[in-house]
Amino acid sequence: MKLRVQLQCKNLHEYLKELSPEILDRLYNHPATCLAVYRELPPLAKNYVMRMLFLDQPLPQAAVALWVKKDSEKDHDQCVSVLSGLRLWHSQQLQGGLQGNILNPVFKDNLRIALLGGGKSWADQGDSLGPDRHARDVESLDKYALERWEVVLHFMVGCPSAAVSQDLSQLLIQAGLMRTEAGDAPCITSAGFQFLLLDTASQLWYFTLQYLNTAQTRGMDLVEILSFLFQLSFSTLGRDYSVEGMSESLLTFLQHLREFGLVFQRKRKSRRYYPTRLAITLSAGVSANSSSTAMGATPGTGDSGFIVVETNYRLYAYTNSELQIALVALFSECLYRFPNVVVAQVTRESVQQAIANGITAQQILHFLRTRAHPVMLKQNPVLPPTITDQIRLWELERDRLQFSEGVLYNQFLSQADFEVLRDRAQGLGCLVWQNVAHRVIVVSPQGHGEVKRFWKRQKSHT
Amino acid sequence: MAALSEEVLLVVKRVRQRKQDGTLYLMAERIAWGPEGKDRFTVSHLYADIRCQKISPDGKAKIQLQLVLHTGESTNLHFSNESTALKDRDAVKDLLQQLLPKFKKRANKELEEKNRMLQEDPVLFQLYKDLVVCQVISAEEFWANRLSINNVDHSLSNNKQEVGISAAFLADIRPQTDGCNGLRYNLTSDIIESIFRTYPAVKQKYGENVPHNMTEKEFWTRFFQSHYFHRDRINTGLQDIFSECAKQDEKGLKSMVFQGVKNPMVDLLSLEDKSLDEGYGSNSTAPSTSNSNKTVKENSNSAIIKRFNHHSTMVLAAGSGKKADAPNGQACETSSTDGNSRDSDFFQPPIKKVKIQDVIEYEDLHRENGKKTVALNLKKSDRYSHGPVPLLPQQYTTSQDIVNSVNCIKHEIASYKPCLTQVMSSSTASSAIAALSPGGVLMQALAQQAINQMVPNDVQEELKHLYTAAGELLRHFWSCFPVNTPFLEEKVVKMRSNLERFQMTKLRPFQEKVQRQYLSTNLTGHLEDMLQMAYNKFHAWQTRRMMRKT
Amino acid sequence: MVMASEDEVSLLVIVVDVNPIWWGQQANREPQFTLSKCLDAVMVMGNSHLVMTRTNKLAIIASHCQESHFLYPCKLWKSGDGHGDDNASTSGDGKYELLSVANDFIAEEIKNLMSRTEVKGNQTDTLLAGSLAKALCYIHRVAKELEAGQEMKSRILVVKAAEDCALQYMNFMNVIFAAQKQSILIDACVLDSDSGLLQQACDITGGLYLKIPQKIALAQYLLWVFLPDSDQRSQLVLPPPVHVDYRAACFCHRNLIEIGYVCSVCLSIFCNFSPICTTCETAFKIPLPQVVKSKKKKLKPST
Amino acid sequence: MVNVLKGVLVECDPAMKQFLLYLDETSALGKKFIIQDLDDTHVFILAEVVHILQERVGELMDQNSFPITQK
Repeated sequence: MKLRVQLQCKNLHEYLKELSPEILDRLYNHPATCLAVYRELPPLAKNYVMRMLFLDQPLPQAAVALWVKKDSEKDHDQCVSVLSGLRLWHSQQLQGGLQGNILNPVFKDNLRIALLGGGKSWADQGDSLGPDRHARDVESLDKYALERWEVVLHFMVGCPSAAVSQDLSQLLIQAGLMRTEAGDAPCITSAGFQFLLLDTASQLWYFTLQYLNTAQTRGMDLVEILSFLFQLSFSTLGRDYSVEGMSESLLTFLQHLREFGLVFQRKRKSRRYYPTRLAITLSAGVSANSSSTAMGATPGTGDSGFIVVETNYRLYAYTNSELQIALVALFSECLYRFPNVVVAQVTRESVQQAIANGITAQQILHFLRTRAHPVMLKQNPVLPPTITDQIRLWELERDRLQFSEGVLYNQFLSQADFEVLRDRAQGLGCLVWQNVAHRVIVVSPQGHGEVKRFWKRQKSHT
Repeated sequence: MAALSEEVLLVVKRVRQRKQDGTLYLMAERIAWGPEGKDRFTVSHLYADIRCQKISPDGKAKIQLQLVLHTGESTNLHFSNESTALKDRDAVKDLLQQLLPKFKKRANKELEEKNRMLQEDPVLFQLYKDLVVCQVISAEEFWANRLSINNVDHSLSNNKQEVGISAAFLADIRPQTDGCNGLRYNLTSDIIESIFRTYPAVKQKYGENVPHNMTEKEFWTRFFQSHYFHRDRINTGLQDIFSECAKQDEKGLKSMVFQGVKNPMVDLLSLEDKSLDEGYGSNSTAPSTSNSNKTVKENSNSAIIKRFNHHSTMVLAAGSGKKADAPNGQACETSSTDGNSRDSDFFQPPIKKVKIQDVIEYEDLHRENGKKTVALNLKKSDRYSHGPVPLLPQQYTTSQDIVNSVNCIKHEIASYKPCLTQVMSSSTASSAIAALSPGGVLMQALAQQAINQMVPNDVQEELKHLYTAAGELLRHFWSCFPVNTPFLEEKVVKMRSNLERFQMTKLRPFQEKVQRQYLSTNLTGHLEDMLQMAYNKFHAWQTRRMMRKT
Repeated sequence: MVMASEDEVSLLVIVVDVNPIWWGQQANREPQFTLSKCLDAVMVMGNSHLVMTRTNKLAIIASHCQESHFLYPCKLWKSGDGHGDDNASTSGDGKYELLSVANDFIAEEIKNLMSRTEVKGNQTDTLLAGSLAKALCYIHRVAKELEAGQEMKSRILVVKAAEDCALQYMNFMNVIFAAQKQSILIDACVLDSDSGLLQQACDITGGLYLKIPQKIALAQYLLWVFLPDSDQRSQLVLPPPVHVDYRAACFCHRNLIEIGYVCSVCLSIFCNFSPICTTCETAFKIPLPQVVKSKKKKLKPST
Repeated sequence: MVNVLKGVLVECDPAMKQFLLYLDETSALGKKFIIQDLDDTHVFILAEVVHILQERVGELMDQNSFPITQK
């Protein structure tokens, strides 16, 4: 019986590791991807790559091992594992027989291109189709992106006003953020609630991951999509790019992006698109997973944090975005509402309610932290400890009982029988609990069948 | 018996030590105890070794006496002879009381001095362990030229001011009732000392009487019984030897009062408060008459007050540390108590002036009369603004090649287009990496630098100790030169052997240890050089001496 | 719209010595490593720093012998962290646009700067102290522009070509101590002759000082030694610190000396004794022989 | 002979367990639900009561919690 699904958001590295080698190699054919991958490496590894960037022949592994001081060998090993895990470098036999490391040539070349140029352009530049008559400035793009994304979120919380395409709602359902009973309008799941509480970048990244997982089923080329995505994330805000030479699947992908507000396109058929800040900061979400302490607004984003929490459990949200208010309302009781601010109270009931919806205290706190008002950011810790502790305590309250489904075996005739069965269950890894004194064991339902069969056999033998 | 030769001052039988009956002997030099029947001492302490003695409180069933030694350990003596235990104990105690101080003075100063020095400076202590404890040199040698320092300390300790007397010292003598209505006073040497210092008169009496007229004990009994001691009683028994002391005090006090306070800054009499007068124990009328017209009660009061005042003046006087025999000494002491001494009366004015000055003037209020300062005139101040940059002969550039080079650079940059891809070739990169990798050109310095990391700390510590030790020995050695006395000759020879022993017992093992662990680097080279130099010197000296001999 | 951003901003200010006279002569000395080569290398360094994380910031100052001039970010440039306006023709060579735009600007600026130069014989020294001061000011400004909850690590990298200039000593030292107070690292990569001043600067501020053996591989040295920031350096094995020469130069012959005579009045330093201080003309009472005697005394026990 | 029972293993602190026992005796959930009392931190109960049980525990918590916030 699953009481709570914990929404976890892989970072790029974890995601890539699961891809097959050949896909990886193909991925590295695009400078943008290389850049993105490079950025997600641990700092030490970044330096390694940079050190070897201009080298065509392998370096002896022994020498590489001597790059770090004695006391930080651990980090070194980690870097090595990461680099090899992502196939960023290969080990190669040197003349003289000792092992050497060399950067993955494809990766190296493309990273060099991204860094130094000398390759072909990522995509056809917009200048082929001259200046845009209705060019968009950064502000309008931000505004657009913001409202697009909010529409999606609104749709999730089920605002009647918000309508999204069939594709998108499907996607949301596949992502497990919403569920739908027999045809009627889809409604949000607890995963969905947790999703809402993430910061935008993480939301985007999570969403993208889901999208990618389902990409193949749509008959899209993963590599193509990924590289396009990264290309977007490294493109310049406020510049227009042309859709020349995009494959069909890519175009449909573009439409989806357009719907989330990652790109702006005046008309479905127009030849140019503008990447928005969402797209640019996508790579930020890549590394920021909900456990990270990263906080504060990305430089330049229109509005920064808006929430002030006081030690008396009062919560002031300086926003008039319906969505944000709805989110705040997920775990607090609204007291007053003013044109530009909402005053709410974090109470035991409200938090319990939220937790009942499958939201964890951790997520609530993360929400508050990432949306904290600049004034709050000045103090350290950002949130008053009383609040954080209390919210956690309220969560713990619910965990007084741990339930685990199982099947109970008791009234063994002999210690021997007991032990035989116990060991068997342990072997199968389905032993939930045992008490030798009372000769009682509990096995998980999955294991039950097997254990039972085993027991039958035992009996028949004796 | 082992110690018959030395005179025995006191013998006490039936003294238990460690649950064993035995006999206690107090001799001239030491206290010793031998078990019953055996004719040798199992316990024997030089008085010099005894720090102090402790006695069991009177109430206790066991009557014991504990001897605490400087070394910290202690010996318990249990007086088990029921009838006379207490008496025995006290006898021993009293005797020790007299003996110990004598020895203390002599022996322990030095010992404690040494201990103190060792405790105070750990390096010295380490040295002591290295050299003396390991018998490289004997303690005497070690202390030989330490003692000089030590003496200096003595001289210092001598001329530092002596401690005053607690005003309550008489009160501190706690008389204990011994059953029947008698009192026993425990006089320690310093109580006596302070009595003398405060009451020179008493000292005088002591001098007159004690050896021949009466025993010390008697004297003090008399003293404490005397009305002089119990001043509040007004019986002037003429048999009291102290009566004239009292008279003297009277005189002293009176003179003091009449003299008044000579401090120009203080005019006590100007104070309204009359109690001052009588506080000084003398009314406008002379004290002699005062008895007649005062009731006994008042009289006794005034007497006791008088006594207090007198006592305190005496204490003060003693504090001001004037050594002088009673009568006039007293006088001048008394006068000295009020700030300016009698003899100073002769040149009163200057003193007065000084006093007035240092009262009315505060140097922090002084307006310092501006001394005219010499203006600093710097000839070439630009010199300061030059950095630590030597004027190296820069290749001289004519304005012509300046112009040329500028033009050429202008031209170059004018057609500048960044082409980062060509920034460098793989080969150059790898050569740079070679330079930067361990063993490369740029990583050379690492080796020399690492030596203090290479050598583990304990080894470093040990090396440090070796150096201090060697340094000490060598100091001894070299201090023998020029060798012009037989003593020095012998010492230098000794020292040389010491050095060799040191090299054998300390240096060698260390070297082996160092070799056993990895270290190729020669840590002890310098030490050996120093030793070698000493040997050479010694050898040279010896040969020269041989020649002189032949 | 709130987004998670990396924890801290890291600002690298590169000060390039573009002394035209030195580079002019250099061009004759070894034509394969000219100023443009050097600039390329610096750009590579800059780019590598920029791509490391989104929050890395870069500034490049050209230290000329007439002025010290910002190559990047510069006037035409709107906001420091780089959303260029379209007129910058981004080269279609696959370089990350941010970088290519930046590089173009740098090239532009250096051209302008050089076209402006006309050197008179009297001012041939690089205005290094000035450039460093400018760098500190810029760092300060950026630090003030940060949002709440963000903090910044910053360091300065000097790429040094021409010799030290003795006249800048005072200003230089002031700059160094200012940097130390702000806990800003000063790194130095020296192309030609060792620089005592920079050695001290690096030693005091905890930066790295490196005199590279082969100029042509400058880029590699930069990437290897100076790209890692302070806490990555703590992990890596890097060239050991050079022995810094803190000796003072005597006022009389400007020799570097360990032991010398100091005028008790004006504190000027001399390598040999003179009865009258040549700076402040103070006459010293101590007769010379006595000095010698005292020396002898000292010698005695130490034999 | 071994007998086999389907159900849910509950792990909790002793205090909580006492509460469960209490609920069981008073059959507050309409029926007895504890299949077997295993030890003082484990109870084996009927699967179907789990949700009700959680509610009850919630209620208990509500009862002995006091409002720390004032409106």
